[in-house]
Amino acid sequence: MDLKPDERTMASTAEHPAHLQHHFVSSDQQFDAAKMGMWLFLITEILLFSGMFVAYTVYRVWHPEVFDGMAALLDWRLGGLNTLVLLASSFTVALGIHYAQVDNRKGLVTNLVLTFLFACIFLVVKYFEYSAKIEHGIVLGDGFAPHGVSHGVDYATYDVMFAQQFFSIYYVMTGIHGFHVLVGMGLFAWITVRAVKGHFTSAYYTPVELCGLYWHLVDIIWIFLFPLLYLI
Amino acid sequence: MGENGFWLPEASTALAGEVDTLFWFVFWVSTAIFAAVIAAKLYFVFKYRRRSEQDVPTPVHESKVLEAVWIVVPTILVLIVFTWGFDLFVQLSSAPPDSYEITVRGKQWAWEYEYAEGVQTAGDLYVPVGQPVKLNMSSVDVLHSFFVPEFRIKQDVLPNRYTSVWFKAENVGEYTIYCTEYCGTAHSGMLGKVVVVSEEDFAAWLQKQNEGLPPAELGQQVYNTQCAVCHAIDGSRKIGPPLNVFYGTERVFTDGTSATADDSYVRNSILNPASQVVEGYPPAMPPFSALSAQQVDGLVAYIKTLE
Amino acid sequence: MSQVNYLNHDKSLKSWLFTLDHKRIGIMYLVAVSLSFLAGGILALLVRTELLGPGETIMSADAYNQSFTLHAVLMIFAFIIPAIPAVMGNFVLPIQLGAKDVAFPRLNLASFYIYLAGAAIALTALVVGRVDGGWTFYTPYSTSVGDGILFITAGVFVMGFSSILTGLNFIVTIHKMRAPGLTWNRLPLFIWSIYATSIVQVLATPVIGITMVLLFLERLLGIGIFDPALGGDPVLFQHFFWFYSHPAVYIMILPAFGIISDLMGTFSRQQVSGYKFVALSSVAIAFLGFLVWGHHMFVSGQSAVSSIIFSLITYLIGIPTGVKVINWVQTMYKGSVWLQTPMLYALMFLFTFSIGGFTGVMLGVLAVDVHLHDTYFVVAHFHYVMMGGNVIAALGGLHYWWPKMTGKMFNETLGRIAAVLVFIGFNVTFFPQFILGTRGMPRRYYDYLPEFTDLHVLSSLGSYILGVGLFLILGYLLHSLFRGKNAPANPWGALTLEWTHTTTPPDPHNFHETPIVTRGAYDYHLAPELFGGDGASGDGHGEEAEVSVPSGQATS
Amino acid sequence: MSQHAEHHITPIKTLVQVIVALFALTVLTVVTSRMDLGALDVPLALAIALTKGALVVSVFMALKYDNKVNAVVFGVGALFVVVFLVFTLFDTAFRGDLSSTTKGTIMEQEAAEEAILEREPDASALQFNRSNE
Repeated sequence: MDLKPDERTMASTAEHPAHLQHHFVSSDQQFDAAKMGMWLFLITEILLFSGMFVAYTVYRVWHPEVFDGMAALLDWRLGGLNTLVLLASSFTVALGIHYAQVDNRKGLVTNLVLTFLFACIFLVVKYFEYSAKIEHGIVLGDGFAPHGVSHGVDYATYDVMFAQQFFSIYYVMTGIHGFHVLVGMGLFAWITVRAVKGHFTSAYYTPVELCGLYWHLVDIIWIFLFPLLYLI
Repeated sequence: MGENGFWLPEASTALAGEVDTLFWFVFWVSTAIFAAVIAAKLYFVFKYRRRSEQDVPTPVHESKVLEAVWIVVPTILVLIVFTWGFDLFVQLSSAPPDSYEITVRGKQWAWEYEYAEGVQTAGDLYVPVGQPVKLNMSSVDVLHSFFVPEFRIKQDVLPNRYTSVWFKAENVGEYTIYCTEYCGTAHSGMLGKVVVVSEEDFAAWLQKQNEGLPPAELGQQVYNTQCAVCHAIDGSRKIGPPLNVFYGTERVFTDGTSATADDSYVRNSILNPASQVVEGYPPAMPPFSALSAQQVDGLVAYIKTLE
Repeated sequence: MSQVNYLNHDKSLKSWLFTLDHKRIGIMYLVAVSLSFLAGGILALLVRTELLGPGETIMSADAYNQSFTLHAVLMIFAFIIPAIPAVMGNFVLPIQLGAKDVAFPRLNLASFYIYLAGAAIALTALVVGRVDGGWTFYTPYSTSVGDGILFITAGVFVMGFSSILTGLNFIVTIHKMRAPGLTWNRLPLFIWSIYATSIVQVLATPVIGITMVLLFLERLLGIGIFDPALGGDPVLFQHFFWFYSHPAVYIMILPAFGIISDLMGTFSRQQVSGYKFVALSSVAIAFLGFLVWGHHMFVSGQSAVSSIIFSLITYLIGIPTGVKVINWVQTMYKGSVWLQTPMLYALMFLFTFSIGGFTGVMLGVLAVDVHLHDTYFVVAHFHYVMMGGNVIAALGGLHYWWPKMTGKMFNETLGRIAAVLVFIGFNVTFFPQFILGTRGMPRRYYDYLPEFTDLHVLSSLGSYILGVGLFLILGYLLHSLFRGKNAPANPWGALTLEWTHTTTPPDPHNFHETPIVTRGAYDYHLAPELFGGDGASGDGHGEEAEVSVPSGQATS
Repeated sequence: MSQHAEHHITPIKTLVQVIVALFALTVLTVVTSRMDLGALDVPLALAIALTKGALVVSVFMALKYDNKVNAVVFGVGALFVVVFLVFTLFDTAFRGDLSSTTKGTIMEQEAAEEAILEREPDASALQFNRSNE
């Protein structure tokens, strides 16, 4: 009747692998639970962004001409480049998981490193985009006052009513997205180290899978941000 | 149907009476169902109370029919109530086209009113009895809400946007206006009164508001409410010409004629603007024949004071 | 009490602060949430005392405005939302499922500390500056006063994370960790309701997150999304706010439905009437709850089209809720109704929550709402739903699970006296507010016209009775910890796993071996052992449930 | 571990096909937005974005091969974004539908009045302005 705790756990750990936590019955249960948890987390992310998409739509419906005009200030070449970069990084993550599943550690590590690098490129491009705007008085909040001329664009002509709404939405959306990219880079640095140490096998690669799911979502958000902000 | 008094204040518009009828319908149906549920509850508690530990309950077969009744009957009831409430809501929201319009401004922490006749007041809102009154409302600072319990009307007042509410008071009397959207320290002090007076008293009240002032000040009030949209007084061009630089000058009209701007010219421009359109301006001004003689005199006096 | 249980297996402070045990986390939540309730309650008593007479009674207008605001913020974000899911859900849910813990124990501990951090940030607002205007933070008022709002929004944002993580954890736990044989149709209704609640938490809370971020930026930088002075739209803020805050009402009330279902079934010794309907309607209400937020905005200046749509859907959600009440009453039919303290709360709930529900229907009627909106009628309505619904159910649940949590029985006589005091105090406090509201008394008023004085005095007196009742509960529960009788494994003769398959208090790992479930949560006709009356004390280790009733309470 | 045998392993070939499609769609959306398609602009861009999103979700995130519960979770999340959007638009797109007050913001009305002034630059009418300078 009075089993000591360790006896009890011993009884059940007999054939348990190291990664299996005591309250799960099997690795599969643990993997499925983790993955479902991640999907639930992802929809909270989607709903977090949904607020911004709603704000965007409402103001766009009210002031279509303003939103149309303002998109011209965003460089579609840089936005397009970043889209390709993020898509490529999604691809490398998916490849990485593939290699984890077939126990190819080198393939996994290479692809994780590539993903990390793509994320860096994305943020560097973003940095140049931001600084070009801030220089001309297109900032988030109080100081908003477009001015100056560069590349034949007279920024002052963009100082119209409701232009601020567009750029507030632009900054908050891309800012929160950029923050997610930053977090993703942290995650990839962490799992790359673990992958190098050989923590992941075809039997256990849950963290890679979960970080991958997260990263794809960051990609999907951008897939929508790009046309909404830069193109239409 | 219940009596007003204990639950609801006096209903002072016809529409308020109709809202009350709906209120009492929902109230009594709810009370009846509530009483039945509580009675059943108490009866079951007593009838099936546990008498001993060995008390074995009888398994019950659920009746699908009963379950369906619980769903269908309330659905029908609420659809009736919805339709009824919807109909009244549309009436509450649509002011009759012949409404007498008053501009209302909410600000921390007072109500201000502006009448078409150029009268500006604050606090108490004078309205004629038996006449639909529409309030066009906006706020100069934060959200407010215009609430008159006896009229069963309420509408939030927003900054940078107009909202409206209307009522047709049936009885002469005074009714409290509350602000019902939290607006800061003195939110609970942001009260006012709707003073409903007879048609004649209302006209007299308006008259008195205007008369009480020297002509130039009355004119300034009228200018602020009626003219300022199109005419500047700092020499700048709006839709119409500015009013501070022309008195006594020679005016050239679109038909090629010209005249000196004197009292009668000003009067004519207000009451019959189309007859003398100044060159370079669109013939956009409507005749302001609703202004009283005092108001027009006031305007003339006011324009003379401008430089 | 010689056996090893979750309370005594390691008594160090560290073992509590870093515990991954869902039961200990639940107890820590209980302490934190109770403190929030205490603080919010004291503020409520101050507010009611101020309203004893028109004009200044005990505090200035600014102090009053801040008091009711903090009362609301504390009660809603720091108390009601975590109260049932985080306390009782954490403690009971894994055991009812036959699991050793929730799916993600570390996340569970993290969400507790995130909650504490959020509450601490929100309370910083007290020190830093004024926060008034109520828990709704309507712009542009909220963006135009005091820096306190920055802390409150940050605090709410952080507490939201805690809520999301708890909900996520429970959904996965319910999906993936049920014991063998515990099919969806056999789940206790408490689990069903926590499941529905968790869905709302996961779907709605992120939106308050982004709303708080935008509000924070609007106040800090002026981004022009919500501030009309910059071309923003204050009504849009209200949409954002209520997209979360209306479903949040269901975060508050759905777990209460679950507790009431468990109590009605257990204390009537009867299958809960319409089990499937009650279970599935919880989930349906969770989803429909997202489609009605605009009924808070009938007079806000939103379009009439949306008012009409929101009003219609509001009725649709009222129906399943109403049918649930009828089901609970029907559950007693031909049962064996045992009037112990937890059951008294369940019966009280049927009374107060029904009033809350019916007045909710009145508020959903478009034309009637125009008159009642933002008056004391609304105040009374949501206190009947939140307090008369959630808090009364939480008290019932606390009394029900207290023996399991602490291993001690509370004093039944005092329990009943307190229940009566709470019932009387509650109704005397809030019923007069319905009348105040229909007569036109607006809410959030520091001062009022003399004709409202009598009803306000009555309401304040009621609040004191309510206060006495609640302090009495606190007193005898604390007393029972030290002087209470030891509780048997299954004092109430319930059929769910936390009573039948584990000791009191539970083992650190909940079960010695994974239970195998062979009957539904309320299948009393499959549990003849309950009615033998042999009085033997169950140890909770057996496959067969053994039940006893403490001798002092057998006759009632 | 034998349990993992059932995990779906997406072939590299499929992954490559998808990334190629994604790149192509990106080019397509840029190209179509550069040509002025009028009313089609927005729906087309959204349709392309949705297609790209669907590809990423179903193949890269392997939702197509995953436990159905996760697909339901994702679907519900997406559904509620639509609910949020549509129900908010019920208000914002119909603001002021029953009241006969002006529908836009006061700010816009004032701007419109100013715009009328700017549209009347008639030299002979500028005498008043000049006299003021």
